[in-house]
Amino acid sequence: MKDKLSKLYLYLVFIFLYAPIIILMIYSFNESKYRVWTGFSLKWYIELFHNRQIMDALYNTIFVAVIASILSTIIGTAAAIGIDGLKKWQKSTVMNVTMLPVLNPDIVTGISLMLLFYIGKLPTGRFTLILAHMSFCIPYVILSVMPKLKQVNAGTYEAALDLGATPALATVKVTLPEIMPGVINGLLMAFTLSIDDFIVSYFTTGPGVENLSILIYNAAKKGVSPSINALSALMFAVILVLLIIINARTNKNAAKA
Amino acid sequence: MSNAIIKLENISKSFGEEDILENFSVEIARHEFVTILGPSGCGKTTTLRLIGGFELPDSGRILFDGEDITSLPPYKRRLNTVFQKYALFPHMNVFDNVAFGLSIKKVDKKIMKEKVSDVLKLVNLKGFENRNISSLSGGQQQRIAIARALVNEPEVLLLDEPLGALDLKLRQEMQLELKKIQTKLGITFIYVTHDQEEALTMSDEIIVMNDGQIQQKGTPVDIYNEPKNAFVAGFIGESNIIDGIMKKDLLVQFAGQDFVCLDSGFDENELVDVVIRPEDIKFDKENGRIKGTVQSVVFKGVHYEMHIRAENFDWIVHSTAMEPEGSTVFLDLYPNDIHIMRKVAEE
Amino acid sequence: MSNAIIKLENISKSFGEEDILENFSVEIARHEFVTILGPSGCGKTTTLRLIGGFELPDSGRILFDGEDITSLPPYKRRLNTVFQKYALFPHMNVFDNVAFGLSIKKVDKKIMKEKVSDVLKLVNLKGFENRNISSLSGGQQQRIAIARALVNEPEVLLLDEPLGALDLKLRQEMQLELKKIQTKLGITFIYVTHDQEEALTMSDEIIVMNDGQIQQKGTPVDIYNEPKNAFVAGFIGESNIIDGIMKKDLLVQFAGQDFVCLDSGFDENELVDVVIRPEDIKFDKENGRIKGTVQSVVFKGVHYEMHIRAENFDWIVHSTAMEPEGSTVFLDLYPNDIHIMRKVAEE
Amino acid sequence: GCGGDPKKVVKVYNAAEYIAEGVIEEFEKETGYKVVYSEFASNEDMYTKIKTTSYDVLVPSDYMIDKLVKEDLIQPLNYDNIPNYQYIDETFKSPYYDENDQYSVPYMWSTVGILYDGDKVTDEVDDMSIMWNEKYSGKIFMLDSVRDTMGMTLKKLGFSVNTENDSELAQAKEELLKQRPLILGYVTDEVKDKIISGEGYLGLVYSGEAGKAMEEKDSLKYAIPNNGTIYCVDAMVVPKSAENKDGAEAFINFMQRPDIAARNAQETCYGITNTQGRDQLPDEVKNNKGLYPDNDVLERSEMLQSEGNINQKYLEIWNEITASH
Amino acid sequence: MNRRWYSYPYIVWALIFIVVPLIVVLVYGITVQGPDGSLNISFANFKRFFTPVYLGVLGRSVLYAAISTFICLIIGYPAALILTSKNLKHKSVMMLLIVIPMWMNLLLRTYSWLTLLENEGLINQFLRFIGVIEQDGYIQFLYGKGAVIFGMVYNFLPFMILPIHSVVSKMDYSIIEAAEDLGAGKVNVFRKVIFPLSIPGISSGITMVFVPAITTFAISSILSGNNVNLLGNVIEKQFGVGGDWNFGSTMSLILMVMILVSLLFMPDSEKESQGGMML
Ligand SMILES: Nc1ncnc2c1ncn2[C@@H]1O[C@H](COP(=O)(O)OP(=O)(O)OP(=O)(O)O)[C@@H](O)[C@H]1O
Ligand SMILES: Nc1ncnc2c1ncn2[C@@H]1O[C@H](COP(=O)(O)OP(=O)(O)OP(=O)(O)O)[C@@H](O)[C@H]1O
Ligand SMILES: NCCCCNCCCN
Ligand SMILES: [Mg+2]
Ligand SMILES: [Mg+2]
Repeated sequence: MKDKLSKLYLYLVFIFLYAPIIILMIYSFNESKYRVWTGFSLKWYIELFHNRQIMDALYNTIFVAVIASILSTIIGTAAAIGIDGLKKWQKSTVMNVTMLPVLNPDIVTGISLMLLFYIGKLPTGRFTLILAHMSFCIPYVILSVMPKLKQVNAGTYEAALDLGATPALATVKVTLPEIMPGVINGLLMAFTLSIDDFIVSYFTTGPGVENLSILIYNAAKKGVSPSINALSALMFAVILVLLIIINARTNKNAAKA
Repeated sequence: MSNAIIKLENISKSFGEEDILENFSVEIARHEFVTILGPSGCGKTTTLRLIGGFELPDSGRILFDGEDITSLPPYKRRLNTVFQKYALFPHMNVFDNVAFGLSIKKVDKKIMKEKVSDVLKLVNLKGFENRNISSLSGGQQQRIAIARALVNEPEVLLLDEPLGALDLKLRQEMQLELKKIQTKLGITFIYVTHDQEEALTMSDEIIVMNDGQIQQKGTPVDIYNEPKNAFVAGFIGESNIIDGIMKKDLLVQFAGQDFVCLDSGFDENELVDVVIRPEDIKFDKENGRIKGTVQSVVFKGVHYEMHIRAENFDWIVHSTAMEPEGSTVFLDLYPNDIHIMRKVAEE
Repeated sequence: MSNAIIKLENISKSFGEEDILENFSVEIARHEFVTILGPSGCGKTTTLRLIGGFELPDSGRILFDGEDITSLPPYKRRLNTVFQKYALFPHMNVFDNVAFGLSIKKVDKKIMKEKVSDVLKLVNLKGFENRNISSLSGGQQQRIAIARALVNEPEVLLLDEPLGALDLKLRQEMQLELKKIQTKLGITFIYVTHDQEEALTMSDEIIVMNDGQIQQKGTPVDIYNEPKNAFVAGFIGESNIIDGIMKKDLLVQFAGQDFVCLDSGFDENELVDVVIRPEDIKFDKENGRIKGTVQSVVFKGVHYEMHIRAENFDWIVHSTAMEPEGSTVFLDLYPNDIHIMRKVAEE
Repeated sequence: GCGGDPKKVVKVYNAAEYIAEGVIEEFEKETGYKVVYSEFASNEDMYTKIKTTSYDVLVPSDYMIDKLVKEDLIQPLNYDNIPNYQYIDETFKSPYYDENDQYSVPYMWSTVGILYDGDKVTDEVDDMSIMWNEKYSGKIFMLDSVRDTMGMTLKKLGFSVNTENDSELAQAKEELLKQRPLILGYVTDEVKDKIISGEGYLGLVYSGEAGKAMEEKDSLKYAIPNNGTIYCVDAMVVPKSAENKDGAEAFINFMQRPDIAARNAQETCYGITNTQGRDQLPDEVKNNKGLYPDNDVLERSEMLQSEGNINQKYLEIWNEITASH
Repeated sequence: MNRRWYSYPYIVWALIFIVVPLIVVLVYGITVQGPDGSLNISFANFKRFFTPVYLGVLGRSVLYAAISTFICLIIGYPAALILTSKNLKHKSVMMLLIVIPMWMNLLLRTYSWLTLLENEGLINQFLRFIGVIEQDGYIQFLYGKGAVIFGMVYNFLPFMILPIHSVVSKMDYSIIEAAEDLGAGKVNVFRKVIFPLSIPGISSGITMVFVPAITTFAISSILSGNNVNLLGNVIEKQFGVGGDWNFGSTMSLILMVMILVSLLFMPDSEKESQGGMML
């Protein structure tokens, strides 16, 4: 009985979280461009693939997210390993600075980075977009790797040195595999933040380089194209399927171990 | 002494305010099984880590085969370590763990396979190559940690309480096995433990440490039978340590009686520690000169342990004969079971 | 039997496919220190958790003072548990940890303070009231866990390997202290361990378990001296266990010889396990009937441990006299040191 | 005839959804230029952006061009390269922001007006006071745009949309505060959705948005208040930092080719500035009095100006209005 | 042995991409722009902020963020607990289901609520259909502070559930058994053990919800029809139509200082635990 009640509660929470997403998916099949239902149609899905602007934005979004999240993961992971070896006060200082972009309003981050690029005479474009995304992704990677680093057995690193591995080799062959779950979590988080970001992107990108969020925000006032809804529905479905596959696989691996 | 493979010369080491080792010197002889024994926090691990290269001394030198290695990084030292908590690589299987050192040295695949297989045979884990680390029991993991070190054929093997986490039965088995391996391969073992029995069982030589200082260095029999001071005596095996007065050579007074002993060279009437092993005390109804009352009796399997109150001292007595709680008993001692020790200034 | 405070009647318990306990029955006598001893995974913790109410049996009954408590939740049972890993509340200080049970019962603040202070004195931690849990050493944490249980004045205290995580020296001290507390308060202790020495040292009664079944129940002396089967003999203390044939009552053949023994009631020529303690084997150059070669000698402090190969059997012998490695020796046995046991069907 | 360097790029920065489909591709095909096309959500966003980024063509609104001229951020055009300038309606020449027609070529224009559902609103819609009519309480939307909503209110009161007179501004504020209980909210172009779905009956909108909404639902109508409105011209300019002025001028010229101008106007529903192009529009569009009001209406109307601190002043009042909720 | 130098590239990075931009904001925040575009140190903008209008906005933002944080806690706490319960199957899938909504564009999700919540929206239509309300009646969900708080709760609920879940699921179960053993029933176990031990997760969750709630402007803009003006909206307007970056920076600085002060009360361990929240 109590179990049933808690399950019911959980389902209600899920309904709350998914109601608008389901509506969005349903309305991606709406014939009308507006939020009145006029009939079923696949036309937005078809239009989606002919819309050069959306396709370019999709490409930019994914390109920037992939590059920025990978680079962020590399720098952030190395940073986490290094920060772990700092003195207590240094560590605390660095961690406090690291928290700033997490807590800063996006608009402030965006404008201040834009000014930075301007002062640094960096022409804005995909490159600056990637730098900007890295600047808010790296802290999340660090925050994600740090706790894992705490859990790993410090002994294994020394053991590798003892067996003749140089510090660099020991880090790559021993420490890294051990903190991998945290690294992957950080990578996913960076990827998500990058995909979803609008404001920071808006101020740090250059001519002709729009991502999906910019497209959505710019168009928002005029009414978001249902093709974007269609794209979101597609992306959502892909993510869901991927996650279920990954989850099933990790479960299988866990069962094996 | 050319037989010393490792020499620590006047090593000092402190962490922050705390001095762990001060002017510490010791020599470790080649091919020996040397145990560093001491209570928790006395600096055993620190000593081992200095030898392994995981810590740098504040001052002093470390010599390996006569060569100064004080500031050589760990991966360049010709020795290997078995860590207290195994420190196996959890993401690798048994083979990859053991082969790690060889793969770093880029040893040929075939030779690597052979060596790993040989060393696994040595630690009695033949055929475990593809097993997952987490699927192994504690004892098996410990043996993998040993194999992982041995496969590199180090000249010196450092072992930091390698059996600390195992249960009694397994610990005893592993003690024998380790000793066998050391004898067979002739590698110098530097073995850290705080378990006195373990030290006695395995070592050629024992270094008893306390507070960052060497208390005594010698063979197990020396140390057990001729402890240099009350600390060593108390730490190695259970002991009765009682205040005494050295009346003259070969005569000591304690427990209100004069006893003949084998020690000499003390000042007349010097205050001394008298150390007596619980198993050396005899019950003797007729001639026993120490009269006491049995306070408690505990069955220990091989013997009974009795606490016997006599005047102001609680004697611990081990005996296969049991005297019931509350009964009055008479104890006596043979001269060669009485060990006289100079009092240590502090403590 | 009205003296039984706890009775398990035909308890069965399985996890998934695995049967842990099958038709398990046992009685625990009031005021006794009862130890459940057995190898890892034999079901000790499960038994304790059933008594504590943390698991429900699949079938069978649990009686407390004659009253059925099989399905009573833990917080309604008049007993307390000391958990293996302490399970102290990390967010409370020592006082609040110890006072937890009392505060649940809404005991008056002043009385609570007194009781906590008393029980802290009992475990030798007077004045630790305001200390943070994480600032305590392992031994101190363990004692707080005990105090937290004791302060509720339970009629039965369950202890699950309470000393497992402590080092040897500390473990020995705590054993004595626990025994003292139990004697003083007269509470029934049900104590789980896999350490044989610990069981012998502390218990009034030992229940030896294996594979979810009781192997033997009796006093430490009974169990050590008269093990019922080879499992018990091997598990309690080191033993030589050798195959023998019972020629007739009082005569057994093993190691190629006939030996007089004290056992009878076996079939003629029945195959039996002969169990001999290492310390019961005598060296006897003249009359010794078992001829062997010393394989290894280890100094153990009180005695030497020697492995002696004779025909096809490796004898473990403990003796204060040392025979050098490689020498030929002759061993003999007294009839009362030979223990004959029926072979167990499986294993 | 105007074949530029085939590899050269023209970077265009335009408002969102403000060009007909396929026009850019056609320009690229005809001229060989490659267009890098970006969109902005508001003039202010664009202004922020261009301080650090170089574009070749911008399409800001009137008041923003005024600001860009004053801050010396845009450059004079070579009208010889823009022959289609000849088709620009005289009404849009010599505006206040570019009195000498040096810097800009008008793109499209719009008015602010009232979009309403003729089936629901029975009263005649010819005045801003309908937006204060309690009969339609809970069915009215105003614009989430400080200057437009304030401006239309000032207009209702008979003041200039660019007034800096404190007492006039205070009256407008009072008027808006009075209106707050009647309205559902201040929204931008999503008002289309709201009126189409019946969520609201009346909404203040830009004419182009009204045009698009009316295409969706027949009962929708658009009206411009009798005492005038705000009208707005978006024009094409070339910033000082442009790297390809020739390409920029080619693009501007192309956008004012009559057929192209007509296509843009028809698709976006905004007002055309090209006389020849207007002729090519379908009748129902070019004769729509809402989208193409008579000149007298325009004469009573004003463009927004952003002299000095005026935006700050209006925003402060806006904050006071919204703070009352 | 020390690998601290692995952090040096990042430290350089952080100086350039975190510290320098913040200095830029600081410089703008404590200056005003002269007519010629020059920056002059002045605290006029601080004075301007500390007037009833802006303090009102600040107060309202803090209040709404606090209310929605509290509601997130009330809704999220039980959910987090249920997600750790022994009897629940497919726990990791459930956790993913909590995370996934965050992978969709916030704006799209929020607009999507309009379809449901408008006066003529699906929910009102449904209520009319089942006769709960009259044919042309409606319940007004949107256009007010309720809608804003609703939107905040909706968007930030996962940020509350995840850290609490991660703390509670790491909790040693034997501690709960120990409490039961000492006589604590369900209520006392919760009150005296589970709840106090989950406080680090709660405070982490509170930060993760409160901070974005206090800086949001899209949610309030869409769901209240701009009826509710929050600090995020006011800052955004200064960088936009207001064009006064200095005042915008001043407000950002004030906001940041508020957040940083609250950060000082958060132990380091918690800052680090926030990273583990995602999966
Ligand atoms: N990295 C360190 N920083 C500060 N203090 C340290 C450090 N390593 C060791 N110590 C201190 O040095 C002293 C000696 O430590 P060490 O580890 O050598 O003891 P040990 O003899 O190995 O003890 P145990 O038997 O408990 O392992 C202890 O007081 C310990 O607290
Ligand atoms: N919750 C559980 N689910 C499944 N199997 C369990 C569970 N608890 C115990 N077991 C299994 O039951 C058996 C007995 O476990 P138990 O914990 O009682 O052993 P034990 O005698 O206490 O061992 P140890 O000395 O290692 O603590 C083991 O095989 C164990 O794996
Ligand atoms: N989508 C935005 C990602 C940028 C990360 N910054 C988080 C700041 C929260 N206010
Ligand atoms: Mg140590
Ligand atoms: Mg157990």
